[in-house]
Amino acid sequence: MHTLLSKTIRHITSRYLQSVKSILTEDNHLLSPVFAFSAPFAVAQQPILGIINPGRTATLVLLLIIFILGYVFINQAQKGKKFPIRKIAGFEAIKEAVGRAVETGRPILYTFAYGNLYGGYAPQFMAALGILSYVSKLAGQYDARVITTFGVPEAIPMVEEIMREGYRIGGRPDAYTQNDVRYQTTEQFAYAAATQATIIREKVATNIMIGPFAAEALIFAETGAAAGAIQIAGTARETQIPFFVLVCDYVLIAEEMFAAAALATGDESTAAVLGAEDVGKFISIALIILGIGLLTLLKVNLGALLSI
Amino acid sequence: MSSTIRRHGPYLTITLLILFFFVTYLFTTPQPVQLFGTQLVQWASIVGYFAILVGTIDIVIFHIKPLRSKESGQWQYSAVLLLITAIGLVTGVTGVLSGAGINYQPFAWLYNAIYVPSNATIYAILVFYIASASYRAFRIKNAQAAFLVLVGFIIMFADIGLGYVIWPGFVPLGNWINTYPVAAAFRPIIIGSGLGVIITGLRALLGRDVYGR
Amino acid sequence: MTAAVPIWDMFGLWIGAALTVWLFSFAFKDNALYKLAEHLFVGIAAAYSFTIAIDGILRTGIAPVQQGNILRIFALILGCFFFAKYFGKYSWIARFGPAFVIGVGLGISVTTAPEGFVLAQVKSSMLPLWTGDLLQSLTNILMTFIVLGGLTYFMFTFVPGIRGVTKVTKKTPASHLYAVLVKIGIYGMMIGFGALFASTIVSRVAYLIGRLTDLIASPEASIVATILVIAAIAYAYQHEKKTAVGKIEQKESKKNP
Amino acid sequence: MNSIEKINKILSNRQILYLLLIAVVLGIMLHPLGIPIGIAGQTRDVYNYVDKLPQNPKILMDVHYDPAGATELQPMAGAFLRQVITKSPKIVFFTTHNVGPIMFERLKGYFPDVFSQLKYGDDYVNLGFLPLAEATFASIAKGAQEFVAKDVYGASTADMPIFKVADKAADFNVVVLITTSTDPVEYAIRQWYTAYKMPLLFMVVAVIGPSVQPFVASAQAVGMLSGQNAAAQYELLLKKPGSAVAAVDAQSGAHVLIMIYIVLGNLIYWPMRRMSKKAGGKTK
Repeated sequence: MHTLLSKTIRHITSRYLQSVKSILTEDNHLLSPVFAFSAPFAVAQQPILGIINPGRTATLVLLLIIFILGYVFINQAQKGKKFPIRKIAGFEAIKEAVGRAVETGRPILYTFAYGNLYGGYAPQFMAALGILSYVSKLAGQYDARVITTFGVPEAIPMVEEIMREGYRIGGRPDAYTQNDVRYQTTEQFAYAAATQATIIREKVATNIMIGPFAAEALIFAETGAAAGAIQIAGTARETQIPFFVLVCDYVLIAEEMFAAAALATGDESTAAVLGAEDVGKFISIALIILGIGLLTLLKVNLGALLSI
Repeated sequence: MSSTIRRHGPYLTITLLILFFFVTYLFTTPQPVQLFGTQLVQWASIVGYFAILVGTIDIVIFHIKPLRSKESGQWQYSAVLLLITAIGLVTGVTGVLSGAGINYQPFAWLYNAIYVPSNATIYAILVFYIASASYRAFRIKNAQAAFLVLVGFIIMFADIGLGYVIWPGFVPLGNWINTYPVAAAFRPIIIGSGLGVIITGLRALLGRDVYGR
Repeated sequence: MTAAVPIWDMFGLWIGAALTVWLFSFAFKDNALYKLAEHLFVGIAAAYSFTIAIDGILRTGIAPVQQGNILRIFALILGCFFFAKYFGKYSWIARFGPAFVIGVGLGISVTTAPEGFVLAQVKSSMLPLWTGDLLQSLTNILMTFIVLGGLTYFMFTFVPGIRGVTKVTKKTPASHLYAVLVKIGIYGMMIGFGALFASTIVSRVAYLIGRLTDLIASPEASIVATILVIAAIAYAYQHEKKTAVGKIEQKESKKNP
Repeated sequence: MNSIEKINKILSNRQILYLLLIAVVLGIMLHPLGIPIGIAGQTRDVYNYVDKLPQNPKILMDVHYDPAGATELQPMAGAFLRQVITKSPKIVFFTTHNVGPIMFERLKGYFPDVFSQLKYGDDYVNLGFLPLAEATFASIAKGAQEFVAKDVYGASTADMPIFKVADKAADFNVVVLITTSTDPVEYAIRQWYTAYKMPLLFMVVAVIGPSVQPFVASAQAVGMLSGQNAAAQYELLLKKPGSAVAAVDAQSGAHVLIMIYIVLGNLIYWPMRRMSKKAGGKTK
């Protein structure tokens, strides 16, 4: 192996090095890599007001704004205030997708990745479970079969509960079978292979994939497309979104899945929390516009203020 | 009393820990408090090993079931899996206890012969999926897709040597796209995920579902 | 011992090559050898993870206690809570282990995310729209619009026109601006996704190159393994025809030619 | 069935495409073409940054990759070590990927020229596998030696000279994160850059490159190498071509095959869409 590799390297090197010489002297930046704020900001050395750690005032202010607003919004929501959520195409498509399964008489596959509930992906799993409750209710109403595959051991009892409840609300409590709740280990590719086999063997009509998928995203999406299933996908792992965008019929891009979960569960406090998050984005937009304005017109640096 | 601890204990633990780090990170605190914070993060990190142990045990339990019920077409594989796990555990734990660690020769042979090539191959399968997905999905169905395909092609040409031969400008153009528009495109997602973390923290502070119920 | 090593090394190479070919065969058709290879992989992975975790606990948990860092014993106790889930009566204890991990994890991420993920990104989005250099200025303007558009796209509740869902919505300047920004946001993201897709191809091809490099190293083993896997795939096709699923498939394909 | 449908059937036959792909990559690997490589600005930035590091730089390195990612990342790690070795560095290695310890041994075996110049315990140390958690990153920053009592070989870290100069966040001149996943990138941004302003240098697989770009653009990281092509460019800048340079020709071949398939797919897509519209069918 080493001889082959070194032979290859020697073969190419001789040709490369000729071109390298010229390349080395060129600058291949289209632009110089200098940003307005590429240099680290000067950080204050003394505690602010005597108690706040230097450089962390802006963090404190932002955290307090969102915490307080979030708390107020949740309280308002519990008192009956509505926080309407904008239309989300991927969410609305779920009805159509369930309908497709009913028409063809073939099952719906709902899968939500693998992992555990105490890592950073817990919110995505919880969103996936929220949307599952909606799907299982629809399936109960319209007489469709849902197969759930996943690799989250702690979620097994929750999924069973959600499915049973969904069929019960839909009026067909007897439609629930334990066999349709399939936990397939936390090992990435064991889970991937098992879910892929499920897509093929059960000839699913609808393939709903919502969760923090990693490399297996493409495997499921491709297999589902080959099986001719209508596909809805959602993930907040940005590295997998392109495949879903290209291969699937509807995609919940990043945070859309949390909004869809709020719509699916109808839980007003979840919607209220989304409202608080929107305030955060609104603050970001306002700061950016203000910062640009000050910088372009007055050459004043707002970024420095945020670094206190 | 004990039922109160059972139900509210975990949530209270989470709330108290978040408050502790909120205070110690943002405000000046005495040295002993800081040192206690260091202890806490060290413990939380080490506990991660135990989570791995539990995950392994779960996999073994998962494969004992088909072996017991002689599930057709599966139990033989489960048997193979349990056998290789047992061999691996015996050699591995022997190595660790003898002080040689994971470089204990029989264990090293096992992972070099089985684990390393399998791990690399199972990801390499994806090249086939991305190739067929490219043919079927990389289609200019509308303006958005056209945009995606165009950028994809420029980056592809910038990534490979052939692009440089066709037009040397592909390299700086690709570099420009990567450093400026692509950075801008993912920025809202990052800001969103940062806000998401804050919101999760708020929900946890209020004792709402972070995990389980 | 010295004589035994090359034999074992050879054996290891053969197994490695066989597993590589068998796992690759999955892309062509699910077959018995793939399943065998997959279960071997998962089995050894489980054993490996277990071993390395035990090793880690010894190095970072038990060794410090022996060296006098008594407080570290709390880490071990918290870790042992995880096992409570296998003992029905005490399974409630098992929730304290994850609770501690979640608490610390959120505690340190909630405090650092505002600056690291929000404010830093906001700060570097404050670009001067005119720098004196045309290309740089246009780049800054482009970036600004993409960022603002993306942020607008990810707003869900405070959106112009949303409260008039039931009524006929009137086009206001705000809703026009919103629509334009959302459109820019979508196109901006398409740039990102296009780049991501192209980059992914680089990675996946690199994996293939890595595997083929190893296969070339042991050509005999690769060829034998390939012949075996072709046989296994052929068997899988034959077997499928005999089974019920295969028969149904054949019937359906006759029905709908 | 008309001719277009026939062509589509052949092109969408996965098995044929897969075999073609293997044939192209294998063929070019056995008979390299020697296509020149252009060097991207981002790679040169990294090279220049490392070049400007002071003498005796203290370096923290997270070897977070598995055998699959090694094809892309091992050449980068090796090239970085080769560039920095002239400054007689002090390097603390650890890994948050469970296969990391194996990959470190392979890295060591693959670049003996580097490691023969370093003395274990004085110039470098390997802390072994630590769980992938945000707390791990925070713990390392607060003091690596106190956190890990014994190194990967079971030796006590307490009396290793390297930890006298490279232990806490403030000691390190640069942190190199070699990773296949975005998780450690996020943890590093939060626990290392935000909390301690440690200079981060990312070496990532191409898959996650673009999604890490905003951190580089906002100067939260000093630079990034993304993918096998960047590894090859880095090797060329060092004038020490290695396995990444050897692989770029096969990359070109595979890319061209995939691009041809994409173009053909689009050429076929439009007539087929027209046909199915005429037939009154729904397109998908």
